[in-house]
Amino acid sequence: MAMRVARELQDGFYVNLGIGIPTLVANFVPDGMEVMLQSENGLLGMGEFPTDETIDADMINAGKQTVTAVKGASIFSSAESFAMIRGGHVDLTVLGAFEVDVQGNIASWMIPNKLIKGMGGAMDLVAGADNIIVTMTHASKNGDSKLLDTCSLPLTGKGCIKKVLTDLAWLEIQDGAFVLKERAPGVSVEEIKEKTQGKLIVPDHVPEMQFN
Amino acid sequence: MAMRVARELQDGFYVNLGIGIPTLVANFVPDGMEVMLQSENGLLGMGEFPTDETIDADMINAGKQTVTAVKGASIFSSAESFAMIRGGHVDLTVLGAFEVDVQGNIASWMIPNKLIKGMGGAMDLVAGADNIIVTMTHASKNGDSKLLDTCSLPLTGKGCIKKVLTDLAWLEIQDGAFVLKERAPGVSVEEIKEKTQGKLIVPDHVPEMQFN
Amino acid sequence: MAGFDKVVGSYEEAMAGIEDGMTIIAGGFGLCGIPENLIAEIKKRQTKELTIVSNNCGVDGFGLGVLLEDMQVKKMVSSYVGENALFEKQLLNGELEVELTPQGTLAEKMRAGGAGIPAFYTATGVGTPIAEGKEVREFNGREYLLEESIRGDFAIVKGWKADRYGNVIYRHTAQNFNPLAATAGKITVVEVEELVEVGELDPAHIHTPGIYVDRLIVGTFEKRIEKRTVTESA
Amino acid sequence: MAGFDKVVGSYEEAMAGIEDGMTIIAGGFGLCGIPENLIAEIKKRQTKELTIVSNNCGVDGFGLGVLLEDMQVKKMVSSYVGENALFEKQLLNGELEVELTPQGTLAEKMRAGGAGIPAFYTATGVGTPIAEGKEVREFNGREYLLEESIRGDFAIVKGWKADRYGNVIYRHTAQNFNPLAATAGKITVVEVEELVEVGELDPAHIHTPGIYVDRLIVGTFEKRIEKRTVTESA
Repeated sequence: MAMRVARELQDGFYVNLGIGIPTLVANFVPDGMEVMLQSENGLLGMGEFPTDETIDADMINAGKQTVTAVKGASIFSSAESFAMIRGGHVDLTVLGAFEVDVQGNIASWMIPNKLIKGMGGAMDLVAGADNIIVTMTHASKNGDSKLLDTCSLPLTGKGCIKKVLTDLAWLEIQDGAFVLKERAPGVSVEEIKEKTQGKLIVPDHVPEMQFN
Repeated sequence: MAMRVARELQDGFYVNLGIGIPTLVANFVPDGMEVMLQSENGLLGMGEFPTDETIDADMINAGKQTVTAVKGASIFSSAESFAMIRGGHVDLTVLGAFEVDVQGNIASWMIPNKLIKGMGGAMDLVAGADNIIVTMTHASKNGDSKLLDTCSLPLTGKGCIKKVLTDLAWLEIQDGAFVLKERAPGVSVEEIKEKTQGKLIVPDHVPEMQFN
Repeated sequence: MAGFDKVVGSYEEAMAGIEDGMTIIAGGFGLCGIPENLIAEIKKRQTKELTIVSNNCGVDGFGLGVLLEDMQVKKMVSSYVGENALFEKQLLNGELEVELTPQGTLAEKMRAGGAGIPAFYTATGVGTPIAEGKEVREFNGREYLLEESIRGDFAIVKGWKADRYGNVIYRHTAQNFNPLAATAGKITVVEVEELVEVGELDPAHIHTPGIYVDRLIVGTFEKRIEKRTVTESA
Repeated sequence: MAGFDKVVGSYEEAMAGIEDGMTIIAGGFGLCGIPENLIAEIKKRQTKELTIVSNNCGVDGFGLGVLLEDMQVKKMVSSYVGENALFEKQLLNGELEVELTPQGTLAEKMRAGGAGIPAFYTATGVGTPIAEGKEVREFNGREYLLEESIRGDFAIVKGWKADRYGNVIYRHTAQNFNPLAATAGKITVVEVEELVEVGELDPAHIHTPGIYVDRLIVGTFEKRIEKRTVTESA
């Protein structure tokens, strides 16, 4: 999945990667292309994890992991960081979700009757970005679809998602439907249909994903 | 007048001085007392004018005059500067006016049918400060009072002025009236009464101004 | 320049005046850049019924987490909480109230509080549970929420270096919410690692100008790491 | 790192895409920290019907004043104008429109524009002519005006030093409106005095992070002084 997301990168993109799968995207940036990672606690130009020698408690990312800064990085307050995010200056945001629906709604932070830990920066990220990729499994462990007609969980953002990448498919949300753009290698259109609860448009030809 | 204003200073005050008479206050800071001057273009800790040798086009005050910075100064953007002002962090603001009235209204930026150059930072200064001293002549050259029942000119701020210093008197605005607190040296209560159009309260004893 | 000397002699003096029921704004993100010793002083004082505005609530036994041990906190205003067991327990028991606020909105609420802006509009949270009871308004064809600013009776801040006038700089990402918190306290208390001479900090690179700072103290810090992540040394 | 190299080869390239009728946000206060050469390029191009958002409008023959000479400006959004005769003449003739905006509100409108905040409340201007047509609303017993944010088709900015990624620092009070303007342009163009190596600027002390900057050019500057005030040399 991270490899597929990497194909959406463009040279010179400022990118915010959520915690989990999105973080892995950094490992698949194509050769000759550079992206700069924004971390919403206040770092533009996040680098690799430090070594035991260079680790520094004052240098962390939004997931609270110890990190480094690349050459040319800048560090600023949380207000400045979210000015960048809210103001639409980040070129691409990649984050996980529990559910998305055909209206582009996303639910990613709260499961009623389970302990609520908070939304962190996710609501700001989905409200601020024009270009968001949601990465998640297509269905739950029980086989329940996460691509729905209407999100059942409380929302993180309304009408803000246009691109969804799952373990099965690459889909785009257009005019109240999921449009199936690509299949994951070896996955059939039938399986995707079966596991998509929301309205799905299947073009005549659905290519397999290509990776760089 | 600048000497009288200086008596209102306290050690450790952050002060914004308007253009003209207010600027002179800096020359009368009592010995052993330190104040720090804020200039709304983005300087906290304004120093003296530079010499021919140290003059620098990149170091000016809100009146566009070339200045210096004192040790311990800070320099910041206009948004940060007005965050300080609007947020009430400046301890004392001294500025000029055309008129003030018994409701604490101030008119200082616009004379209808004359060319309007703009309010600059004056509206922000009067809205943001709790502690403002207006310095002006008591009456115009024609003898028209500038201390009015109701300002005749378009306002700079509404209900924000409590202290007025003129060439004749020190007055405070309380409950819809000017209260005469001090007379300038050699000025009679009669003259002040005559030149004050707005409601004036004259206590039994009105001392002459004392200077440090 | 006694009037501008913000340095106080003890942590007791630094937090003098804190009272039950007050609102405290705290800098820090996770355990990074938190005012460790000011928090410890609040614990020592056993001040109760506090409303604490901070992005997170520390962990069990460290950071703001220690204030939970003796039930000092009435309410947390945060974007992400529950990294510690005691927090969860008190929340589930109804002993602790939480007002979840999106991280960017929280940062902006602090900045606005310090900047004399009582409220602002943001697209963040429209159509979500946090929009409940808030005005929604359209600008240029898009919906936005009205969010009100936050001020605190105290702001507690962790800086790196400061001079006696209270001019502060922060180190790396320990900056985070600290400069915002610093603007939003009726009384702003800053603890730093190092006191430098007045004039040593470049005026153009001061993160928090002294005008925002009421009290300053130099401390020593544990700087615990919450999620230690390393690559192999080369 | 071609994708992050913001440096362009000429002023022509720096202002490519500017069109009649656009809104341009300009940094600078008086003649201090103004993008002299970007303004000169706009004059050279004879782009017309411009709305210019800038605290001031330069002086006769220098700064934004030069754009008045050939009637390129339709409207100025400023806090203080009229330091030049041509400006007054065009204003009185009705050839030029002015929207006077309090200085702090203007700064905040730019910042809000860049920060995705469509509007905010401020006490500045309540009860004055600038409140006309604006919503007045009470928070905590005080009245505030609703002010909408500003964005520009272009922002033109004067920095001191920058690296190729567009990380910029400003010199002394030439900072003023520049970092705010830089956030609020659909296309932000920065001219600086000196290009430094990437990594040379301290990440914690960058005033404008490169994410806001689209084009960067190194220029030479006259830096005219508007009000020369000196004391006697010692």
